[in-house]
Amino acid sequence: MSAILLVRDLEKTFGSLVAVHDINVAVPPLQTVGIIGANGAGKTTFVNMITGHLRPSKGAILFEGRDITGRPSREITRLGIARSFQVPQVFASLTVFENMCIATAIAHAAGGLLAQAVTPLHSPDTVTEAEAALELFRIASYRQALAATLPQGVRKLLDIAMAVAGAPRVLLLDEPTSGISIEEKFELMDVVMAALKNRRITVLFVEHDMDIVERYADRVLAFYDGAVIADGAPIATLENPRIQELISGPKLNVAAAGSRHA
Amino acid sequence: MALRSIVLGTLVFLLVAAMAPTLPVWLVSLATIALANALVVLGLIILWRAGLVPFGQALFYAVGAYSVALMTRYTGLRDVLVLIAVAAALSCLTAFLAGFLLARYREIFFAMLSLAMSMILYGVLVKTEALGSTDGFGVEQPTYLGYAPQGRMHLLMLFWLVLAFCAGSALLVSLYFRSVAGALAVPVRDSEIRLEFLGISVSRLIHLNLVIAGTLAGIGGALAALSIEHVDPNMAYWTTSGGFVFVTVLAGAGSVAAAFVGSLVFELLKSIAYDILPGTWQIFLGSALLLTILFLPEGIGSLFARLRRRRQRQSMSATP
Amino acid sequence: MLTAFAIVTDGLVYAAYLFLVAVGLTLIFGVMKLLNVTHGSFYAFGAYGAAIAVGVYFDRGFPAAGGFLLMVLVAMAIGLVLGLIIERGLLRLVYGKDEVVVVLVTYAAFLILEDVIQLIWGANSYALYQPLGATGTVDVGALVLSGYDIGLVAFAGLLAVAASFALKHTRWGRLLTVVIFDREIAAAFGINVSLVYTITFVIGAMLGALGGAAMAPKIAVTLGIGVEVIVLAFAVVAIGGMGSVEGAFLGALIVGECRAAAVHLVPQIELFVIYAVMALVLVLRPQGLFTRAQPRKI
Amino acid sequence: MRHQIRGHAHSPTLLLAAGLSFGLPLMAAGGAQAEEPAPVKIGFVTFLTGPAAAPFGIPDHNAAEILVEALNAGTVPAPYHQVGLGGARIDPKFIDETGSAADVVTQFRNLVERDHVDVVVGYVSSGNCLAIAPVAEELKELTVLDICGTTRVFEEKPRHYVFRVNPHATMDNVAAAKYVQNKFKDITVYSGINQNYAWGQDSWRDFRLTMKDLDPKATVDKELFPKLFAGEYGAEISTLLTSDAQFIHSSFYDGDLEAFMYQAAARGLPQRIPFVLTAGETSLYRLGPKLADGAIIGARGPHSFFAHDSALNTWFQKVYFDRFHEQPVYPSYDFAQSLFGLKTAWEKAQAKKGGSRPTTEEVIAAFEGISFPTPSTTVQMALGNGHQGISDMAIGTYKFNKAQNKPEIVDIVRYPAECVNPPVGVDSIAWLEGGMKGAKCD
Repeated sequence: MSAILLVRDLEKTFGSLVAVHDINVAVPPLQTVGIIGANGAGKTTFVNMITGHLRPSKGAILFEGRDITGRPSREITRLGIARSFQVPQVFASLTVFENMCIATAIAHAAGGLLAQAVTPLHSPDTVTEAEAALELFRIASYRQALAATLPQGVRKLLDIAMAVAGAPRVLLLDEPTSGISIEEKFELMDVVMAALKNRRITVLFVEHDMDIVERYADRVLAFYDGAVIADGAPIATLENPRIQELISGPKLNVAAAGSRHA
Repeated sequence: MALRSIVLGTLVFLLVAAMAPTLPVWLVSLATIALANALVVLGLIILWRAGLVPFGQALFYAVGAYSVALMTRYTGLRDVLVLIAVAAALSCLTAFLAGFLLARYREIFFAMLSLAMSMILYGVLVKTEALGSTDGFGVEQPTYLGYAPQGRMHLLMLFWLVLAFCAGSALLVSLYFRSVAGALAVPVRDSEIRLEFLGISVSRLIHLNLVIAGTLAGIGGALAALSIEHVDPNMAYWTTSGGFVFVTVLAGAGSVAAAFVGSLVFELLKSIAYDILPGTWQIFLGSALLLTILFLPEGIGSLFARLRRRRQRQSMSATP
Repeated sequence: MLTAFAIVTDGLVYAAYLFLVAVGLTLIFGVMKLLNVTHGSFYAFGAYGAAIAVGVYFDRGFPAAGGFLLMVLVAMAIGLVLGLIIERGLLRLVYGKDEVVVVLVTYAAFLILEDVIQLIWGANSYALYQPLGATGTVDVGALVLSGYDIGLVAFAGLLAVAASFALKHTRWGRLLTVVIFDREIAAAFGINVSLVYTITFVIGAMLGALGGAAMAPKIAVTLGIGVEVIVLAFAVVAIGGMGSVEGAFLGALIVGECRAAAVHLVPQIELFVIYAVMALVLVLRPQGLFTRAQPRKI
Repeated sequence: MRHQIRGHAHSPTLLLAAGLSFGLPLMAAGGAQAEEPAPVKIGFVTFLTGPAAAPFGIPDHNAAEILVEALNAGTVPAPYHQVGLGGARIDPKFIDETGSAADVVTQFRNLVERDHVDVVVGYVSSGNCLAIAPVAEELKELTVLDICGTTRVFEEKPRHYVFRVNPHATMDNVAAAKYVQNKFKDITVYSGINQNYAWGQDSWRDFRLTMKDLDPKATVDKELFPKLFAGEYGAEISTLLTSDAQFIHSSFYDGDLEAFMYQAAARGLPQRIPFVLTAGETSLYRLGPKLADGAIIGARGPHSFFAHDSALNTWFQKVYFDRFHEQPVYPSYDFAQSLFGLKTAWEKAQAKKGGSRPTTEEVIAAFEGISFPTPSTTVQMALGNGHQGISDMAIGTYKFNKAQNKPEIVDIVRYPAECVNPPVGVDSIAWLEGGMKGAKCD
């Protein structure tokens, strides 16, 4: 079957520093890909290039066969690739509900800015859809809370929910569980993954916790020093001792140990 | 809710319009200028919600004022609607062009760049001796669809005109605030990245807000020119812009009505200050501003908000 | 040839003037992220203070050198008092509010101080003419340079060097740099940010007053001199890069030379050459010449 | 209701005016209950704050203070010995002129429609005069413009309710140009430095036009327009130092003039090239020895140093000096002329009416075209259908009297009014461009 996301010879250099190079990946529809690697291995750079936050120095990115290399992020979003952020990007001074409404309203508003200037924000179907999304991500109880006051987990969920509002076909999650206590991690990922399956979305997620990867990924991309050093089924890849010490070193054991006890 | 405030606004508008003839003349002319300036403030509120504070909004104010003045001076055009339409179009165009530069800037850099632009216009106007340099020149009285009122009637017609423009702008702007694009102002301040990744071009959004605010400022300037019957380069000077920001803070970005109430309060304050403290009215104004910031941090507008909340609380308790 | 020389020297003198009025502003902005409109009042108070105190001093016929020392002392005293009053008494109450609101607070304070000046010193203008006489002149061909101007340029240069040295190589300077870089981190390091704010603001106020004192001998000290200075200083700071001493220096130099060139070659544009330069620089380098855009972390 | 507003607005005014003018309005108020005629309410508008206060506002306001007081006490020498205006005391209300045109117009409307003043006297800024004139016409309010010099007020439109006793600015520069003709033999080149706003631009234009008429071969070398209140003039001074002009024309006044002079003197400019300062008089007492001898000085009329001596002038200078310990400068004289003009017209109208209080229209009818003595000279309401005054003009050369340690003006030359002002019905620019036809100079 054809890949929904195809990355060819992707390379990004900052001046003399080569952040990532020779990335070749083909992601089939509805697959869930875990991206692992030590800090600075190039994971986020990779995500930023696919979502148009960074312009690749070399190589090509194809989405549903269409070349999207170096397009601005808002276009890529409109095309159907959404993302969440390691540091959740929500509208701190608005309530959870308003955040969600805005996300859905934007997704709905056809045409350009001028069209959006005359479409009301709270149209019945945007509201119902926003409500539905909050239910789906299990954060409806925080409906009226200011985003600024949310606990980290909820903020992450809201961030993802907003990303999904545009009904993307591909979603990139940048460290969805970072800054979340080990106990909550799985809870959160269960909610997210269930929701994404429900919406039939292809997922790439950057993750440090190997148990999470093992549990949720159909496939693992291992980054090291800007290159993909392993690409395969989770178990096989994660068991590989060379990968283990190259990627995660001691961190894995601690995290793993912690979670096994849990 | 939205409907409620619209109905309320219409009532206030009609009431004031009906009361005008019974008000003392000085108050009417004071209110005319105050409301004309309020349109500029309304524009500033739009920008402030997005975290943008221009120190050069006087640029568009002056463009509007000078367009009207020049038309009455060099062309036969006298009809008030034509004059204002042209002024609005020109200031809109100016804002559209300036927007290409300004939309890329934020915070203090935005403020300073807009200041620089307005000061360049100021410099040009001062240099244009044909337009009386700093002395400026007079504005002929307009006609209203062929009707040329005199004396008191002229004053009232102008007041009603300004009032009508205020009502119209208030309605449109509050509708805009309820639209998708209008609702994005606060998000711009909170997280531009998220907006970009929701598929919104933040710079285009800001550009749109700049054009709206600039056009409002231009209409305000045009109306002010008609009521002062004189224009001069000071209308483009940075202190004029500062004055508008002053009123915006006094009013608060809370609600549309705040712009008008704030501007009226400001003009009245100034008038009282001039009257009772000719030598030291700045102390009076400065203190007024300080007290507002300290005790009404959300501006005069927050008073309405409080009232509304109280009303809601009452209605809740009323229906248990 | 002579014109070229004149442009350079005049530009330097004007640049010195601009730097003196801008350096305090940029320091305060850098550390406190506060665009301090009250700076104009500091300038005015400094000018009035110097005009009166130093005037009396010279009238007594004391040695000139002491007069210049006194000028500096008066400025520092005024900066200390005013700075403390404004920062402790007023800004304290509004820290953490919207940036523009804080700017408006300083604007309100400026309005009030404008009238306070009139209440203290009246509406008549004061002149501090003695220092110009005391410093003599230097002839360069047809051009006669005032010794005081040369001193002013030297003083501004020294101040610039001293300031950027102090920021880089003294303990205090490093503390400031930390605060400038990141308030939270500074607090985390156990730096008493609030104290740093107060001291910075007072130093900024002193520099503002010093600017006024240094200009007092050249101008008629009269109402409204503060207003003129504010927007000039803003322009210089915006051009150089908000919060950078080197930037203020470079900005002053650019504006000074451009203006001098305008006066000599195309007087018609003198009125807005400063703002033209400012617009140009902001368009080409949105962050000003000296501050680099911080990368946004996501 | 309006009455309340008015009362409310008024009581603090009295308190304030009391503070401002030494309890005089209290007297006025006290007098108001007596059976004598109701006081004439006059709104006085001038710069009480800001940079224009020192040069114009304060001398203006000081003159108002002592003259209103003296008029109400009836202690002014003949022909102005009658109390107030035709026996009715003057009840003054002072308003600051600082602010935008909008502010100034609003304050004017408040004076007329809220405080119901009978007459408004004032305005320093030409821009404000131009802004006020049409409003005064619209409100049918008798308004006497005071210090502003622009010719446009009466040349752009005929005015009915607006008067200006003080001659417009044209004659300052005409006289200056005539004066330099016999001061410097065969002028070939001169320079000018004027503030970059209407007053400076107009002054320079008038001076150049007159120079063209009188001395076509003279050319302009440097033409500088520094920003108003610029403060730092290094570049301008260098430019002028490198100029081979025989003299430098400037309409600078007060703050800018003094700042410029300190900086210029420090660099030896005045010693090298003499200055023609058309508005220099306000600063002479402050500049004193710092202004080089030989500077040519104007006072916007034959005021202070140039005043014809008369009992009125001696009295004026005395009361002014006794109160404020300084000599009155031309803005003070300008105010005196404005007020005495109004008083003359008022009392003429009242006499015509058999002693009863005249209406605005009657005062206007009486005002048009009258001539009357002022402390410094005689004013003739000759131009603008009798609404714009003219007077003779005098220019002289500065000399600091070290012996008595006070400034002096020597080589004073007087020019008759018809010599330095355009004839009736001719706009001043047209007159200058047309070679000053119809000037009567002997």
